[in-house]
Amino acid sequence: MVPLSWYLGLSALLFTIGTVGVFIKRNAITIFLCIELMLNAVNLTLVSLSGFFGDVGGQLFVFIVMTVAAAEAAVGLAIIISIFRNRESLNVDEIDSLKY
Amino acid sequence: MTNLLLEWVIKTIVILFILVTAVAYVTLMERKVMAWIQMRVGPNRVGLGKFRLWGLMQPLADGLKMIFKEDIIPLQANRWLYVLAPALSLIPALMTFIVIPYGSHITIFGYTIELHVTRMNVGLLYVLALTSVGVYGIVLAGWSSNNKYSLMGGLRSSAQMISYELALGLSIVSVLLYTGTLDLVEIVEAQSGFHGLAWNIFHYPLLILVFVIFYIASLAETNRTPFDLPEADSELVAGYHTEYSSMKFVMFQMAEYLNLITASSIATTLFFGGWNGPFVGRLPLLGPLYFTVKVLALIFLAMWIRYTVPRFRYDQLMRFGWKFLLPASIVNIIISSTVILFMR
Amino acid sequence: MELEKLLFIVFAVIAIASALNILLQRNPLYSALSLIGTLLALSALYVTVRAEFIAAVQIVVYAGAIMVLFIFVIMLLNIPKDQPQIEKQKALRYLAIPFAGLMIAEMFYVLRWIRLSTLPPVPAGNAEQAVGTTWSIGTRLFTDYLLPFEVTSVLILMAVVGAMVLARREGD
Amino acid sequence: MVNYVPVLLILIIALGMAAVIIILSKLAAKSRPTREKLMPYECGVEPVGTARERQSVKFYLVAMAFLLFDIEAVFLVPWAVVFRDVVRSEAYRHLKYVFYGEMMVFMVVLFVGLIYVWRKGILEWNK
Repeated sequence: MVPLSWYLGLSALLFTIGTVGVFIKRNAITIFLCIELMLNAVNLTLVSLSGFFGDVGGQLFVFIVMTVAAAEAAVGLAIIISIFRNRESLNVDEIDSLKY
Repeated sequence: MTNLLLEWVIKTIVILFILVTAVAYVTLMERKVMAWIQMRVGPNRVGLGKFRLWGLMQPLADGLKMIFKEDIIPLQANRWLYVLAPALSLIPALMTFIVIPYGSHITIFGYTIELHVTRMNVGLLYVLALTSVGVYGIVLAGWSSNNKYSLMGGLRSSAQMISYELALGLSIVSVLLYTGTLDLVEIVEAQSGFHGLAWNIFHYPLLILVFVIFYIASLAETNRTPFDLPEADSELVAGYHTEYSSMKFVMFQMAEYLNLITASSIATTLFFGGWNGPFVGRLPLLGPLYFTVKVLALIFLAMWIRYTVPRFRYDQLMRFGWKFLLPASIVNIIISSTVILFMR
Repeated sequence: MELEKLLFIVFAVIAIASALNILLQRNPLYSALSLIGTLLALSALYVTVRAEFIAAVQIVVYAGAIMVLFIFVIMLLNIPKDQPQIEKQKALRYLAIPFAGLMIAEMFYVLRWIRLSTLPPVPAGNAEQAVGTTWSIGTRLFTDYLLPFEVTSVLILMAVVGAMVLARREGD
Repeated sequence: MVNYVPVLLILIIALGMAAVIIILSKLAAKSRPTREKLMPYECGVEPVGTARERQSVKFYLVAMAFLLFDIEAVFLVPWAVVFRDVVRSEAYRHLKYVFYGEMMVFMVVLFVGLIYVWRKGILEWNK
């Protein structure tokens, strides 16, 4: 059998890749994709723990997380569309009107 | 374990072989049915040497012709995605069939063979998942060709597919209320009562409406007339596969016909008892026969509709899907669950 | 039983490779497609811990709906490629590598303490009601987790209204 | 989870099939590219402008509405699967109206969403 620690390690690696992506990418949509990747990494932790402990609660949690991710994607992409319309750019370095 | 693996490999390869052959002959059937409806003869020349065989060799000739066609990749196209897209629409179409049961089980030399490749606790969701992944092939084909018609066709087609996927999914939910399982093998086995005629559609009359919704939605999913907007040849040349030629074009066509066959098989499984029929308990070999006949009947129905009904306009299509089919399938769920709650 | 480990490694490698590809690609469309690769690999991994239902939902919802939305936006807006970023503090890059190595080493050190290595046995006789099947999800979700479930519907409703307001222009 | 191995099998075989088909057409057919053949097809005339133009945001709105109802469908599936068992079993008997009612509430809330989308004219394409 594959030990639990392998799943957790993979999940940590994916989460790290997602985090690095959020930092090094300049395109709002790619950053968004990296956030989805981080969510998925956490989902992997929840699902594998739920499987190994024999409790379905973690999987229900993942189910809810997916719904939230869907809602987040809908609103986030709408924001991206409206930003792109106004500024013709998705470079997060240029979208800094709120910066003091 | 090794035995089981061998059984799976053999079953998978046999299934794929049957599917590819079936696709070839469904195209012939389509041309024959079209000719018949339009009072023509249809393809009847291609045979073996002197024997004409009613045009039965036509698909083979078509296939050979397509192989030797020039394979064009437009200069401005996105090469990788352009090559990937037809594979992305063909592969999910091929993969659905492993959960569909086409018979109970037969015994050869003391070795019992179940007549389905595998069974899953989430069988129907697996089918839905593959259907939803099938959109990518079309979107990417449209985008990567770098052609206006392709892009328009791809976008329209994917919007249409996702719209009707909803009606499809929700109509399946109404069936689930009665079957109580997602496992297709169990769904079929539950319908084997009354001399193999306890089909869901006879057993639960409300499912007739559900079947109509399901069938319309699956016609739209498979992009067939009256829902062939993506390829509306009078407006969009050929839609998302305008730029495709040779075997890549064939892959899209294969995917389309495979989806038709899959949709018909799912409809058979959910509503018409799958492989069930009279005497199937005594002669298990009748199972695959009944299954094939039912699937062919549904495919024939789709062809009949294709050559009878004109194409929708795009706004009509979206209105029909969202404002009629979707609310209708939700209402169906509500009625079905209420019936189950109070009547049992 | 080594077959299971081999499968895990194959899917893990696919997941990590496509996750890295998200970062390496400049074109957001390719990044999105790589994310789909990760999602599919993760779904296969869910199956290996017997979360069949979640694995299917992962494909239906994530790969089949959320990512379609992403790809639609990328195609509709025709988003330009990422520009290479301007390096502000170059020295930090060389500092980052040892730190990252340290963190990874620490993580693997911690993971060594987790001893759980087998899935609990499937209860004999009712495999259909084991953890991870549709039945187990259905019975728990609509009883113990009723509140999150109902709140979800309100959340989705709000998301629809919000997205509609943001994405539509007046008179559109 | 042995039942899922055939998925992997058929995936590999289907991938192989797709690869063989693509390679076969590369090998069998002659390739004589000309400038006209490699141009985007626009009914025989020189292509005008580029295909990479911005498209209507309506497609996004439809995809978003789809996302909403896809989630609804996915929540309905486990509910529908256990519904009959819950209604019939003795253990869950006291729960059966709750079980029915909660999904009705869920569907009503999402139906409000559909009505909103409908009223806002997202589903109209002929304007």
